Amino acid sequence: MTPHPTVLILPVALPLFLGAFSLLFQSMAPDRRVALQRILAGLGLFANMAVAGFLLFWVLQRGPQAFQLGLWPAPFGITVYLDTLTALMLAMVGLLSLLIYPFALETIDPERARLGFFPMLLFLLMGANGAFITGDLFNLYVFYEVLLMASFVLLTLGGTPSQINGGIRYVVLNLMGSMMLLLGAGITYGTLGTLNMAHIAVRMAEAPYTVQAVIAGLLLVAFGAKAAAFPAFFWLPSSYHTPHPVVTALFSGVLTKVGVYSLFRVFPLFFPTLLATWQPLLLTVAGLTMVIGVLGAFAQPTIRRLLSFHIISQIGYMLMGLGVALSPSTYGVGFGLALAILFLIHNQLVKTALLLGGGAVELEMGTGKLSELGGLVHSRPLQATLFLVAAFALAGFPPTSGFIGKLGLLEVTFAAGQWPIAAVSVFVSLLTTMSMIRLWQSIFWGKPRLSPPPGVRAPGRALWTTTPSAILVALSLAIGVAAQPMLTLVQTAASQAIDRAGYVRTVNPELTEQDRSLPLGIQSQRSEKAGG
Amino acid sequence: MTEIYLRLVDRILTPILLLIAIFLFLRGHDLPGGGFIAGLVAAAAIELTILALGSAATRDRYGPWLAPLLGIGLMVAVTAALIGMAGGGFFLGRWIQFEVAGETLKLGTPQLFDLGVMLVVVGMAVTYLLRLSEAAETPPPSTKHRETRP
Amino acid sequence: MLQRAPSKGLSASFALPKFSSSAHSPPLTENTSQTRKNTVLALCLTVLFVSAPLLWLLKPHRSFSFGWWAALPAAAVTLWQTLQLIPVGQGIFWVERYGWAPTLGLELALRLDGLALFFGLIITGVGTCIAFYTAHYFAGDPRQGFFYLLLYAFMASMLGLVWSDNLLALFVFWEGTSLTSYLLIAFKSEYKAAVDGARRALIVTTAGGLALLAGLVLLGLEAGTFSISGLLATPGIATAAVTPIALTLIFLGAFTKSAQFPFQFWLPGAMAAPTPASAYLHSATMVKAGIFLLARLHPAFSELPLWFWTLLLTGSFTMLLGSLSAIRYTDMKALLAYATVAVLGMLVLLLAFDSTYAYAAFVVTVIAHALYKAPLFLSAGIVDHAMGTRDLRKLAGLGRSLPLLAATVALAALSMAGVPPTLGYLAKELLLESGMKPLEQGQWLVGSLAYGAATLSALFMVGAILTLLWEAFFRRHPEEEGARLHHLPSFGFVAPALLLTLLGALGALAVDSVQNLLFAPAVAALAGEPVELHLKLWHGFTPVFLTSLAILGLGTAVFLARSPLRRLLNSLPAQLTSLFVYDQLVNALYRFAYRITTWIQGSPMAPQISVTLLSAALLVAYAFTHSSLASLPLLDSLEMPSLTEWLLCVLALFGALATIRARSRLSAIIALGVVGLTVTLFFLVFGAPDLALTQLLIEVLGIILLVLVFFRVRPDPDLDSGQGTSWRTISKLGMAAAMGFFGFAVVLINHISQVGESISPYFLENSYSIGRGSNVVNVILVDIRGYDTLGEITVLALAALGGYALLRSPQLPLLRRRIQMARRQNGAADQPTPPKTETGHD
Amino acid sequence: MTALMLALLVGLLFACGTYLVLQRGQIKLVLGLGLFTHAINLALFGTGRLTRGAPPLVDGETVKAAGSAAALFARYADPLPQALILTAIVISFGMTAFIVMLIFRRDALTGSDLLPGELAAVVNTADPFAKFTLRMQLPEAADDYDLLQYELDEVYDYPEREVENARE
Repeated sequence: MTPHPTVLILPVALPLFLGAFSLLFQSMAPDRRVALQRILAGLGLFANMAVAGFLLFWVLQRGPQAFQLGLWPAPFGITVYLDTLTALMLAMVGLLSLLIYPFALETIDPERARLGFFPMLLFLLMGANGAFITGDLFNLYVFYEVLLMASFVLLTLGGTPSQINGGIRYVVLNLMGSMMLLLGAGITYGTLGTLNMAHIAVRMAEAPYTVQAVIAGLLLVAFGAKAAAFPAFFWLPSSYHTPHPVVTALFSGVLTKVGVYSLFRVFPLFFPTLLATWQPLLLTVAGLTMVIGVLGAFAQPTIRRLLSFHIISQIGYMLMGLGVALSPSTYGVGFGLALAILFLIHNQLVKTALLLGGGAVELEMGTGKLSELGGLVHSRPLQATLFLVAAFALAGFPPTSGFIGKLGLLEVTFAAGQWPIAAVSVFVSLLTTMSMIRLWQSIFWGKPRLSPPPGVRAPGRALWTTTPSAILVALSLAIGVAAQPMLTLVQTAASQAIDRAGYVRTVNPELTEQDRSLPLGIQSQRSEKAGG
Repeated sequence: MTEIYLRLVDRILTPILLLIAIFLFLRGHDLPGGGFIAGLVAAAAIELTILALGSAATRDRYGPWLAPLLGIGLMVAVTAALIGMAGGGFFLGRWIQFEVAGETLKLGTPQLFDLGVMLVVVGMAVTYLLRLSEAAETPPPSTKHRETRP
Repeated sequence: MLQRAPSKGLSASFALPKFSSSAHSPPLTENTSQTRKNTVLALCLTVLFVSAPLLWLLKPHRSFSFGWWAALPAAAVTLWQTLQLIPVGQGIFWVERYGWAPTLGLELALRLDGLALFFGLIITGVGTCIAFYTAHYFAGDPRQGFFYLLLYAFMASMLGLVWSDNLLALFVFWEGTSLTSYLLIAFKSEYKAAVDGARRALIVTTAGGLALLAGLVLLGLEAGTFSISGLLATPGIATAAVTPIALTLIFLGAFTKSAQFPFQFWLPGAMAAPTPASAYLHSATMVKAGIFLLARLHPAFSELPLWFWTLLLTGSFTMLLGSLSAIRYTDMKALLAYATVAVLGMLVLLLAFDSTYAYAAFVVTVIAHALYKAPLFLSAGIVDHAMGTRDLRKLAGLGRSLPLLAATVALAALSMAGVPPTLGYLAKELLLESGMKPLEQGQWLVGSLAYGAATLSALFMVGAILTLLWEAFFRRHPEEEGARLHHLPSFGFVAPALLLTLLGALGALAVDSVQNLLFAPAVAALAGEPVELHLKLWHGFTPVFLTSLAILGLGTAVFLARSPLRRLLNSLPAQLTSLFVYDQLVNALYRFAYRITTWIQGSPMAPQISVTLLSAALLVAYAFTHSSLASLPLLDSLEMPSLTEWLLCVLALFGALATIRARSRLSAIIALGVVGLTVTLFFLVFGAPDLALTQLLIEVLGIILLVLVFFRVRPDPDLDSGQGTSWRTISKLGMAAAMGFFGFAVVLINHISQVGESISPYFLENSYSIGRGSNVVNVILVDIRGYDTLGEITVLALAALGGYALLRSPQLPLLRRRIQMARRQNGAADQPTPPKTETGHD
Repeated sequence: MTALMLALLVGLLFACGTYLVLQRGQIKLVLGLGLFTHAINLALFGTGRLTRGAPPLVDGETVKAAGSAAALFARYADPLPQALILTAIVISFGMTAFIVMLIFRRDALTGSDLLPGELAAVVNTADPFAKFTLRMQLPEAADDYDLLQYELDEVYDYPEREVENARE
């Protein structure tokens, strides 16, 4: 049975509805309200995961899907578009938020819960999902803002001085990014006369180089800033260590990845030629992102600061994959993108596991300062094991997902003849290992230096908080061991992502003609349907 | 003196502004106006009350409505969008037409959606204004190192 | 192919190839030699991998005779391998292939040829003894199970490494050995020495591993296959353009793993591992991985000068360095570790050559080393266990209290010193022989280098091992206060060492029967064709034998002169060691990282904003350099602006400048309001009443908001007055100019080129008929693009919630109270004790 | 030419906004962001066709009278950018309000009104690397110091020692 394409909107509508619903009880007694919001959030996250899983299954069966909101025909109304890449991202973000939920239940303080932590989870999810499935450039901007606003609130929830200070930087620098996105969308309309991404893809091919370059430049800065790529990453390390650890873990799996996803979505679709001509630029950005990120991690004194810098560093690998996405090589066009997607998924799993593990330590010991921690391996063997596997996965050791990603990217960059960036990635991989060893050794090895403050519940040992990490680590290992199915999956995703004709055809077959004139011939089926 | 003056303004202007808001809202689909503008005007009306009576009195007057306003607004908007799903499309307009005094009136989900927009705008603006006014009415915690530079 | 003159046939000669078909084609490919396909190799690996957690779960420290059980899986695999000696000797190999990530060329291909079997036998054979020994070493220790877990995981990785027939699978197992050895070295993780040693070992081997990976990928891509046998059979791979780079990278990998100069420094630090682990890692397995890899690739690349000279020079230098350093140390394990470095150098040196002497010497050295070094390490562990120390300065006269152990060590030492008739002697003979070979052929430089290095290093090895033997076991009085005997080791504790020693010492006597069964297949794999060996222990008073005698004599002299030698070596400046260089490098890296991060992240927000904005501006500027200014056809799409519009423009500009120049906050806010107002009017003029209304109302609300907040927020302290303002102002002005250009260009681009017409007419046409509203903007907002509006009001609602949360968050006094409470509760924990530096021995 | 004028105006607003944003002091930051918003709105406005004085209010008869969509488009202002700008205005209002609230909160917490870079040097959490000399310049804020000190505990005071720790 084919479901109605309206289900495509569920990843947005469901969290929004439940979030809005849980805001209805603002005048209720705080404790009861929080209890209700917890349940609603759990419900929403679970339902979202179910929907995302279903969508992934569906798209693998039936190929890409598109849906016109309000049945306004394609270039005029807003399109939502689902292909394997989108569905994978929906599923990953759904999974991460679902796994973070029990951790949040266990560790979030009543104050933050009262200030609306749980509805905000739903709104963040809505923003991310909306940014994933949209097929309209301006709509992408809107959902970026939803995501951003939800993240602002989550970041500053609780309002401690460090949160506020990090928050201001985060907000202002991200606003610069979304400003560029807005301008990019505006210019796209101004020059191409349309906002629908399929339509843009059609018309962008005819646009002169200058127009392409301006739009691409603006979008690159916008998405790059969101992804914390090289010159625009400052917001991340100044803010990620400040909120509650759950929030950091969630952010690491969602926020920067939305930026990376947008790059993956937009560049092969709009600028296939620029991917070749701008390859040096992209690879330089990728290399610098890697190096700066990992060097930053070297100098960090606390768990979450260190891990935050690693987020940046790993983004560089994904950009490297994007840089060689369309390079011809023995592996075929698009293989670089496939591996970048694989790396993205790997990074989401592993980074979240690390931040959850580190967050549990931080919550339990009352500090994340490496020089004060030590010797936890004996009291928390399970937690230590999970952290170790995740750390080595991040450093790219076999048999984890990190190895497959690293190996594949190395092969594909070598095959594309991009030796310098491959060398940089190898070097950064070494630095990552050094840094992860340092992190692991200072937390878990050596003599115990600090005993946990009295009266603190030990989240590190609770079932609710270790299970999510365990699942994440197990998934990472599973990808590493059963690599071929995953490779096939991301290859499908990449081949759909670079298939511009397929995208356009799915959105509206009549757009494929090279239209300089208004596509007014496309009359709406809406006029008949909407007649009631 | 100024207070009485403000009270008077509040008594007269606030209802007028609220009426204008409703008017702008209703005509919004055909003429300049609509949910945003109406919401902003309504917020301005409430701000006037805050200025005139202070935040506590304003809270007394609108209090029970304000807290869940955002939720209600969002719910209304989402519901309006979801109703459209019955016809096979998110945001699909559904309309009811009827004749009142010779005029064709049409009510539809877009207008319901617009109502949601208006409620959210009012809710947002008033949350800020009310809270900030409250804060402004209490003295800051420590004024010791307040600097005198203009 | 290989140059092979018929030798004068003293210790080795060649037989005719057994398979006539293999005379001219490489016989190692599956086409020519027989293969057997089954899952038995994978099964063996699985057995070892599964035993690891199984042994851990069995909680071995509770049972007394666990050693037998623990040795069982390794013994079984050894037994199976022993049974394969005959078929493999006949050129019948096991080959198995399992897909892993075939797209990436990664598959679990296993292939049991002579070399793999030879190394595999050593790995599991020594492993069996180690597993047995471990039960005694860790008797009653609850961490015994965990040690077995790591030990078996390591053993399985090592076995997988030598068995794999895929470059990437080999790398996977390679990294597996790195990881497990990291955990093994840091097994006593409370000790700083263990943790530091482990980290250094992992970092060095990972660095090499990554270089190796890059090299393997390059080779694989060049050859078009990642299969090792396929690679070796690829014609022209040795002369490909990429090969020198790939080989250099692979050398890096092999040399770091096998502790070649200048990477040998991690090996002594790795001695912090529990003794069974050190014995296993450094006699038979981990350090041999690099050697094994070189041996694997030898048939394809040995003709290259790069290969020859790199291996020759690195090997001989490492050999000298290791043997010279060994004598310096009084820690038994450190001494043995440096002796290991020397042997590893020897093996690398041997791999440089292309002669059957060298191959035979290589093979015999590998096994001889495994059979004497493992017992020596194990004995060091027993001494440590029994005496509580393994420092030679505190030991003496153990020969009397531990006679069996003393005999074991003495036998092993004889083998290490190369006294006939041990395997060590045979190995040394062959080594010298292969050094003699170039001399005979007139290659004086190479020959004298190899021969000289071999002689010198052998001599110092004799001195070192005699030192150990004498000082620990036979002299009467220790140099310092002697350690006391805690308890006698049981026979089971010593038995594994004794068994290995006996094999090593007496194995040479059975060389005739062993050589073609065990050595020949391995040599064949090295040579690339089947070989028959004729090794003999005794072949007259050749120059080589005389050199051997001289070595023993001079070695004794070195032993006698050990004290001044030690003093001399200890007086060398520490700056010369590669450990120092490494530490300096890492320090410099940290310092550099710290500085660059400070510079990047420590900056105030303004430069960070500038960078973000500037990157956009630069990209736009770049785009404009690619447009010809002649193509501006659309600029005059609208006629000249009217006076009102000019006025509005000027007013907006005035407002903006006033915002900058305003002296007080209120005036600045009002000036911003003026700008907003002109924007409103602008909208009104150009037919956007909805926009104008919204803008106006938002402006009003915004001003109220700003006034409310900034009425209360304390003003900025005057920070700008003072240093360096002029430069800052200039940079700000520059940024402003750049962004001004950016804005200008961004608007202009709309008019430079328009591809296709706007979709807007559709809205004008259909908003009334379909959307049922004549205000097109409103119809777009609530219907056509209502989804956008939905997102937008969500943003508003979230902003409201966020603002509410910020105002409702706990205020300062409350936070302060809490912090104080937390402090009081923590009390002592607030002041962390400074980390002490422990010097850990096991 | 009107387009050129608009471009000029947008450029100048951007320039002024940038200058303000780069100044120290949070009010200037907010005002600069306000100028940015105006600049962007005008830039978006410039992406459509500028039509003087004909708001896009089109009912059924007008559509019929005009005959074609192109004719309508020639006469009326472009409605799409207007809708986009409306959305953008409202969103940026929400953002500005939130930033203002952050500043308000920070003021309530720390009692000082420095820019993040400087404040971080005092509170030193967003910025472990900022120079510590600034702390000396603000003796008046001493009563908030136990809070600040708490935050300082989280990060390091002695960079050199931290390098050592990092090496460990």
